[in-house]
Amino acid sequence: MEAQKKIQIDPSKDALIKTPSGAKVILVEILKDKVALISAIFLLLIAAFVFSVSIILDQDQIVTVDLLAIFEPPSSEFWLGTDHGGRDVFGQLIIGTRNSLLIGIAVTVLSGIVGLGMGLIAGYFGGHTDNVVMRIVDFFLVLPTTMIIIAFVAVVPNYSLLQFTLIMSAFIWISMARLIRSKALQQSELEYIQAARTLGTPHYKIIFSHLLPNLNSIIIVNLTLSLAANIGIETGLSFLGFGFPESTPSLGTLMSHATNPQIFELRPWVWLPASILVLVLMLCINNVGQALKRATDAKQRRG
Amino acid sequence: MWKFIVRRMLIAVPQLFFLSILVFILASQMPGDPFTGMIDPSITAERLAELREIHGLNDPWYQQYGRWIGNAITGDFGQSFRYKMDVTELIGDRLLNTAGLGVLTLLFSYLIAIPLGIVSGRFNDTWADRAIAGYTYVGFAVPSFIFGLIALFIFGFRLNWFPVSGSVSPGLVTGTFEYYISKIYHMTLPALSLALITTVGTVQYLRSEIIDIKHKEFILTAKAKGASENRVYNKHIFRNSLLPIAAFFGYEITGILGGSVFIERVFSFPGIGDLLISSINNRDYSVVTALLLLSGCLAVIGTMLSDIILSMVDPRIRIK
Amino acid sequence: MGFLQIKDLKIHFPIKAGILKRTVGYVKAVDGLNISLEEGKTYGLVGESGSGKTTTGRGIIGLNDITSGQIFINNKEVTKRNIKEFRRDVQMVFQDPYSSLNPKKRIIDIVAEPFRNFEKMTKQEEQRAVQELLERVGISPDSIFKYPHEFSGGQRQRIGIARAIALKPKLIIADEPVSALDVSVQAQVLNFMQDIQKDLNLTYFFISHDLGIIRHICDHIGIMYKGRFVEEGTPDDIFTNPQHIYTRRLISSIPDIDPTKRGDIQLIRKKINQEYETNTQDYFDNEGLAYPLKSLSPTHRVAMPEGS
Amino acid sequence: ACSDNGDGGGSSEPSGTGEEEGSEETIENEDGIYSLDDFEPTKIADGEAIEGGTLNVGVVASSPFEGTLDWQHYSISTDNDIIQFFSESLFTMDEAFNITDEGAATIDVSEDNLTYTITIKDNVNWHDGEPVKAEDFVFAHEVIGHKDYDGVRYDASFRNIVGMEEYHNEEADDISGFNIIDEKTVELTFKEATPSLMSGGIWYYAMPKHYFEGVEVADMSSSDQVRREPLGYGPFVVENIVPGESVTLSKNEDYWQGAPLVDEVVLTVVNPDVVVESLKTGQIDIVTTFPATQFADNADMSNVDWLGRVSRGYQYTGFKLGTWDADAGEVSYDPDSKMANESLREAVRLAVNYEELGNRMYNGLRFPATTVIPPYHALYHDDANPGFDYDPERAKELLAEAGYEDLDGDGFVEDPNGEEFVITYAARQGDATAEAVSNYEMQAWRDIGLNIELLEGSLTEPNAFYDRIEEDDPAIDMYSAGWNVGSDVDPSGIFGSQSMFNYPRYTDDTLEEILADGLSEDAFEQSYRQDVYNQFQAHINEVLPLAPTLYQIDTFPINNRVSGISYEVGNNDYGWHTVQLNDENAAVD
Amino acid sequence: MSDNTLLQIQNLKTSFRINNEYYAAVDDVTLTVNKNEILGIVGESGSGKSALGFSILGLHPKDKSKIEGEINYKGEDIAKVSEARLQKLRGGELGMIFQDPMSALNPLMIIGKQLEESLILHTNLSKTERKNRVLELLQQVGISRPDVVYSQYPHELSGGMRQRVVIGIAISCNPAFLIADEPTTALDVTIQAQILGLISKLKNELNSGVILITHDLGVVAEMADKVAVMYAGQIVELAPVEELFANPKHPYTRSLLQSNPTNNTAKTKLHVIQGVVPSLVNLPRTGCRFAERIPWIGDAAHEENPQLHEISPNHYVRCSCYKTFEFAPKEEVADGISAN
Ligand SMILES: Nc1ncnc2c1ncn2[C@@H]1O[C@H](COP(=O)(O)OP(=O)(O)OP(=O)(O)O)[C@@H](O)[C@H]1O
Ligand SMILES: Nc1ncnc2c1ncn2[C@@H]1O[C@H](COP(=O)(O)OP(=O)(O)OP(=O)(O)O)[C@@H](O)[C@H]1O
Ligand SMILES: [Mg+2]
Ligand SMILES: [Mg+2]
Repeated sequence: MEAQKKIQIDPSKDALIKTPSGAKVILVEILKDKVALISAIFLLLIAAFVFSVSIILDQDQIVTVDLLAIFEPPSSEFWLGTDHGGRDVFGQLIIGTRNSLLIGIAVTVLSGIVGLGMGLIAGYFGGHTDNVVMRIVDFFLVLPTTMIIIAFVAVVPNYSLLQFTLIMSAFIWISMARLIRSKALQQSELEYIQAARTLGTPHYKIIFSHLLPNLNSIIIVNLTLSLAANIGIETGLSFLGFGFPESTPSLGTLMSHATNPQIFELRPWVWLPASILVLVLMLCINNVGQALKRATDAKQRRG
Repeated sequence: MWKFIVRRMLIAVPQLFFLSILVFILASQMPGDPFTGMIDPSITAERLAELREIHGLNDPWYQQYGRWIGNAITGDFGQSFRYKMDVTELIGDRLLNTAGLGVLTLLFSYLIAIPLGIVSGRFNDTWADRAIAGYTYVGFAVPSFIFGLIALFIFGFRLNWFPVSGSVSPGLVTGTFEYYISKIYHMTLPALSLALITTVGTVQYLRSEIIDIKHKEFILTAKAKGASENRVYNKHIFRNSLLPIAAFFGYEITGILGGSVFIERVFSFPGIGDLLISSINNRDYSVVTALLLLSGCLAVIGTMLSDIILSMVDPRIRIK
Repeated sequence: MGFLQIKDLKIHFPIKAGILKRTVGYVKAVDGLNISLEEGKTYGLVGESGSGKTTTGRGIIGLNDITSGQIFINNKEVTKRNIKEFRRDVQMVFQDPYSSLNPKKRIIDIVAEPFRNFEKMTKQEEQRAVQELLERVGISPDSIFKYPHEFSGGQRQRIGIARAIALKPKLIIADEPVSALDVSVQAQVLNFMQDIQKDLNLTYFFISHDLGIIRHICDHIGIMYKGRFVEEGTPDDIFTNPQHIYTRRLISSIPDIDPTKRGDIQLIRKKINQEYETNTQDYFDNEGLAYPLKSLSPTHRVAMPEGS
Repeated sequence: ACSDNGDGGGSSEPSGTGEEEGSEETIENEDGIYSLDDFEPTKIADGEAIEGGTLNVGVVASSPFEGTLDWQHYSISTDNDIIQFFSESLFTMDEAFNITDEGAATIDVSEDNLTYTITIKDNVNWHDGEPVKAEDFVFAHEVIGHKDYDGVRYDASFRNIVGMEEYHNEEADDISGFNIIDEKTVELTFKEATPSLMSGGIWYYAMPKHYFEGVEVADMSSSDQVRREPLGYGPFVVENIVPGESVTLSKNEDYWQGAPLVDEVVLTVVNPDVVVESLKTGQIDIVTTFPATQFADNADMSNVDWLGRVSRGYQYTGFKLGTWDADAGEVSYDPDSKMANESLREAVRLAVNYEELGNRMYNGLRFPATTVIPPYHALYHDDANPGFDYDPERAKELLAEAGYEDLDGDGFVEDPNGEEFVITYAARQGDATAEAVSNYEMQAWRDIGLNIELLEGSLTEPNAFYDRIEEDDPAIDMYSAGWNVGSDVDPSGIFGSQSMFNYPRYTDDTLEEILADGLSEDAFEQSYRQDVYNQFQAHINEVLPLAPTLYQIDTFPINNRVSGISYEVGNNDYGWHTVQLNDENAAVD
Repeated sequence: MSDNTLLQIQNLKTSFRINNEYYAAVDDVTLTVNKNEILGIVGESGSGKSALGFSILGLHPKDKSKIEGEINYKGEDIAKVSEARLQKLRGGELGMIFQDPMSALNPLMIIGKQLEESLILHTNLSKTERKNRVLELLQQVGISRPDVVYSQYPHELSGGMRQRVVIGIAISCNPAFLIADEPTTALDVTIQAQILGLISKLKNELNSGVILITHDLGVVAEMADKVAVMYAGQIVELAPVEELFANPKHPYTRSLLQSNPTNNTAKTKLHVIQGVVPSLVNLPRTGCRFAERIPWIGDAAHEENPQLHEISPNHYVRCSCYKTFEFAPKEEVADGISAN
């Protein structure tokens, strides 16, 4: 015997939980959370700086080998010194950060779109559709992801940012799909979705104009958090020797120089700034993400 | 219970089948073959062709696959081109090392994660929670190899507390007590480095789980019974929040396998992660395919284990 | 023949199990219902939780696939294929005024949704139509750009009703439309529903577990138990002359608003419970299900074994 | 030729061999740039040796050793590094890589240079006490020539043995070219005489036949006899193997040159990334190879002495000038190919300042290569050949003379037909410097007006690289690679028209003639042969199918407590028995 | 305070911190509960019923709430005692029954253990004694096979059975005082009837005082000895049950009764209260809180600072507006629903 569904109405509780747009709550919540606010500002500054400076910077110039300047320590000419090719680390850091941000964003967006699509379809239609999607997801779940990715990277010809993004996204969409599916399933149980169906609204419209907006905040939070993960995603591969060529600087490439003992101990300026930057970026994005999470989860909201 | 396990295994069969095809195609698509690296002007083209023919490398992939899967089912994964020994034997040694590393890692990671998660969840939004959150973010952000390298240089070389490479001291006879002690000693530092990373997820999960359960109505019931704060935590919250962690145990296997690739490299630890990378570099297909398939199996077993544990600890989905 | 005619409606949900998720059995959520309802009238469906009320309602509007049986509206059979035709004629009002309105949409978008699906209207026409509807349900037409959370539960429920009547439907299925509301708000909504019923000559299929409300609003009542009817009749038939033990038990369980009658009620309850326990087999078959209905009067039918 | 794996290039993995007495050397260098003159190859035994002791050897490798511990079967240099401690060659060689009489066996050559009589010394015994017999030497050949043999050693020089092909094709049960005289003596007859026979054309090793009793040839490489309990007659006896990681050996009291001075040798695999740390802390005394890029930073390490010698490898820039005709089994040179112009190739070589590159990136441990026979072959390397000077102006002139001129003013030359001229350059991934090196080269080429592009914009993964070079991928016009030379100087394997490893796919009549001449009857005369190879070096520098770019110096750190060790070129007497320790504990930095 | 008095609440005010300001959800509540007496508390959602119940047991989070006034339980002001003392009382002398039987039970603990917990905390019984007591309790709340249920998990029980268990927990230490917060809202009417029967039976057996919180007037009519009607955090009317139903005074009480369809068998229009229940932050803090919902009677009818008046023995009404209150004419009511 199931419990009778008696939903207690409490206007005041209601007013607390469901404010007009997620955006406003999010804004308020971030403004309230000093750490998140500082993080967000910092992030924007870094991104703005990196993107604007990298337009001015001559990328060819930066990746040009200069044998007269190998392993220069930081100086007024080379703010962060040079690497084993005499290349300016600072310039590489700027372009590397830009590239890593681009990778992070691209992987996040791409895997987000695929995951979202699959999740929405599975969650909304349920039944057999859900079954099929979940079998695919199950299959990906048992893949030894790291290992397969490495194997993949070894196979792909013409390996570059684009290929990397595609390979990564191919494995990362799973978690998004799972999350969205479960949330979509929950939402589909809700009566407004049923209502739309009884009103004769076509499926695609229900999905896009009813379901999607209500998953907004979850999606945003999730994308933010996975952005943090994706920014550093290529570091590991770089370490294993499956990273990008040095002519494509990335934070991972810079960091992976740490494996070289003469750089790790004696020339920390090559790898340390990138490592710190990755750390800072991730912390900032995480802080923002956590604030967003709190904003969307009334229970944890501060204040 | 048995029915459940059998059912899970049956589901795993097609998964592993797909995985094997994927893996095999991947391997066969890799540029070069085991003989590409063998550049020796005194070997003639004919000899190379002969060797390629002997190893069946000239057949189309599906024929090679058919042969391979046929043997694989009987447990024969062929020979490693490079190591010239049976893949099963080759992997066997390494697998034991990685397994040991994994177990130790899990142990460390739970030893670290559970107290941290509990403190962080119970006293959420206090300074302790914030400090722990800081640690988890850093752990999340710093790639495992940087962690490993730093640990290696500090504890291995500067302080000389731990051995810096290998899985066992030279000269010890397999099976002796010293041998095992030495093994564990060699695993400690890599395991600790890996654990520092894997801990992060568990801490965060435990924290949010505890915060979640804190707000459940049955906690109110417990309080209404007159249970003290401590009792509420010990009897109701921890237990309830630890169970899903226990159930994650199986899933950790995949994570640790992935992490081992990096850590084994850093510590020159002869495990399967390290073997995978060198086999990919050497185009040692039979090893690559066997390893990927093996990790797939481990992942399947892991998820199955998780399901079983979950179903054992959670009465709501208990298997009849 | 009535406006809404349901013949031997069965809705079964498969229970899946085993490796291949084979169907091992069925939940017979609705198991052979016959309903006939005239235009402009209200049919009330009561029963305990899980007895299949919601499933019936959803079956009529096409949210659940029907296993067998037929549904006629205005003497035309509703099938899966022509369900679109009936979309305009049949609408639904939901239980939860909170979850039945999309929190991310403005009132105008919510109420205009059926127009957008079925009618080509300009923005102005649409806005005017929505405002008219809102006015009709007693909500200020100025509020079209507000969001659902800015309304109280009762107001929301009325917005839901506005949406349901937008296309001038003939039949409205109301699944527990007021059970989530406080008594005072309940009253608003119930009054209002009665008002528009008259205005628009609506037919209601009203689902509730609250016998008080059912009695108040319905012309005909069906008592459901495990997917079947145990008794069917007018409010008078049911409340003054309940025949089936289950009905009697249900009615006796309603707390009376008069504290002075406490003692009597306890006694009646006790008696009925005793009878319920001792004489079950007189009212239920071996599987614990209700017998087929037998007519006692033109309006009143009860599930009794043959020959009793 | 026996151990000539292609190697080098961006990767700095020189493989070292041998040792004997020498003198001490400390590296102090003002400008931080080193040259061969800064190193001695030998550290002679000095000081009071302690009784016994353990020598810790770091086997430098980024992954575990393979463990195919048998001369006949191993294929990777780390295994080689290990085998030498317990098993050794029957023969010693001089600096010209000619077999001498000091080894465990002596060799006599017949008048016609076709028959060789090998006599194993009496006191040479396997570790299990069995004498090393003539049949063990024959057995090694029977294994390698067996049709089931899965190693890579069965090559042209084996087929040159009388009766070998019949044996390989199972037409004969034994190899008729062998004639066992007595237990310790055997005659070996070849089909064709070449001067190469005495410098690498003969298999150096014996295989304990009694020990492999009952093991099928096909199973040998995975047998315990090879992997777990290998048997040799060298200075040390294998005690324990931790697969892939370490090998412990104890001294062979019965060693034919007398018992070694140290009691125990422990070989441990050390990752190149931690070699320096392991040396500093004294965890290892010596290493098998030392990563070149790490030398300069650690030249002043106080607890080691640095030995060094020229490496057997050289780097080169190769030009794709034709294709491999698999049916004919020879290269097909295409005189119309993109890089066919000799001046163009010369300009490419002249444009890059390899001296600067070597000094800056490798602190002089790499230096400009002059010819394709490195100084490792001291006897044949033509010191007089000046090679190429860095001369970008001359390079531009050459281009202009050949008709490569910048017509559209974009800074890059067009080809003589006025068409746009873009060169695709392939280079391998390797150590940390690999990419910087190719970038540097490409910048230099651009500076002389060549429009050069890196293949697919990045360094190529080594396997893919060789795959594409081998298959003459038309996308590649020019590439950079390296060769390690073997003990036999004959370069036919790389330059011969019938060699698949002739990657440039270049040949001409003169070249073919010279190569044939180097193996002719006359070439048994050393000076004649030297002459031929001087011609060869000059010819290659002229036609330049591949342009030698860098030679390298191998360095060897030796802990202060160790002496009596030599890395002299040509020496293959693994006389580890003379190594001594002067202290119980290794010196620490 | 007579011997018979169990609980006496004086001017209780419970406030919650929202955006760093405190808002009173329970305001100026004064009431008494005697032994073997059920006090029913009715009111619409958000009127502060639960907040009142939680305040008595001190279950509100300390950092986010504030309690003022007195809660005298057997002469001890339990609003001011230490947490340790409260823990002693809770589950021992003071029992509480929650609304939703599913979520009120720990899903991972067997029923027996959950029942046993209070016994461990409040009695010195041995292990076997405790088990016997638990089985006895299960029997007492009408569970037919206690030994089976003992080792079952909550999800294996039906809603009605779970609610019985929740009640069993509340009465395990024979509490002198019981708070039942909407114990039957989640249940079907037939089961509701059983559970209500059970509660009054137990009350009689244990001779305890009960506060029964509900929004259902019928439940109150059936169960309570006296009734407090709450509106916007305040008690607006308090009277013995017969008196209240026979002679309701406060406009709110009267409106509630009027709008109940059970009361309206004639199928006429139901009564509607104009406007909405104000939210906690928008609550009028001065004057009669119900005034804005009965605007037609005019401001003059209300007290400036409304207090509870004892208008007849034991019949208290807040604000003098009851005196002039009349139901509005029909049109006004129609107007009422178009508010906003
Ligand atoms: N989609 C479904 N799949 C499987 N079983 C279902 C489904 N929907 C409903 N059921 C089952 O059908 C039966 C009838 O459910 P229904 O929701 O119609 O009951 P109800 O009378 O509306 O109950 P309530 O008063 O709780 O709303 C229940 O046993 C329920 O579990
Ligand atoms: N912990 C809390 N923090 C902030 N506000 C609260 C808290 N608990 C209750 N409130 C508010 O106090 C007011 C009274 O709530 P309470 O739960 O007592 O109402 P209720 O009468 O029990 O209603 P219901 O019938 O819905 O249970 C509501 O406005 C509610 O939002
Ligand atoms: Mg229902
Ligand atoms: Mg409440």
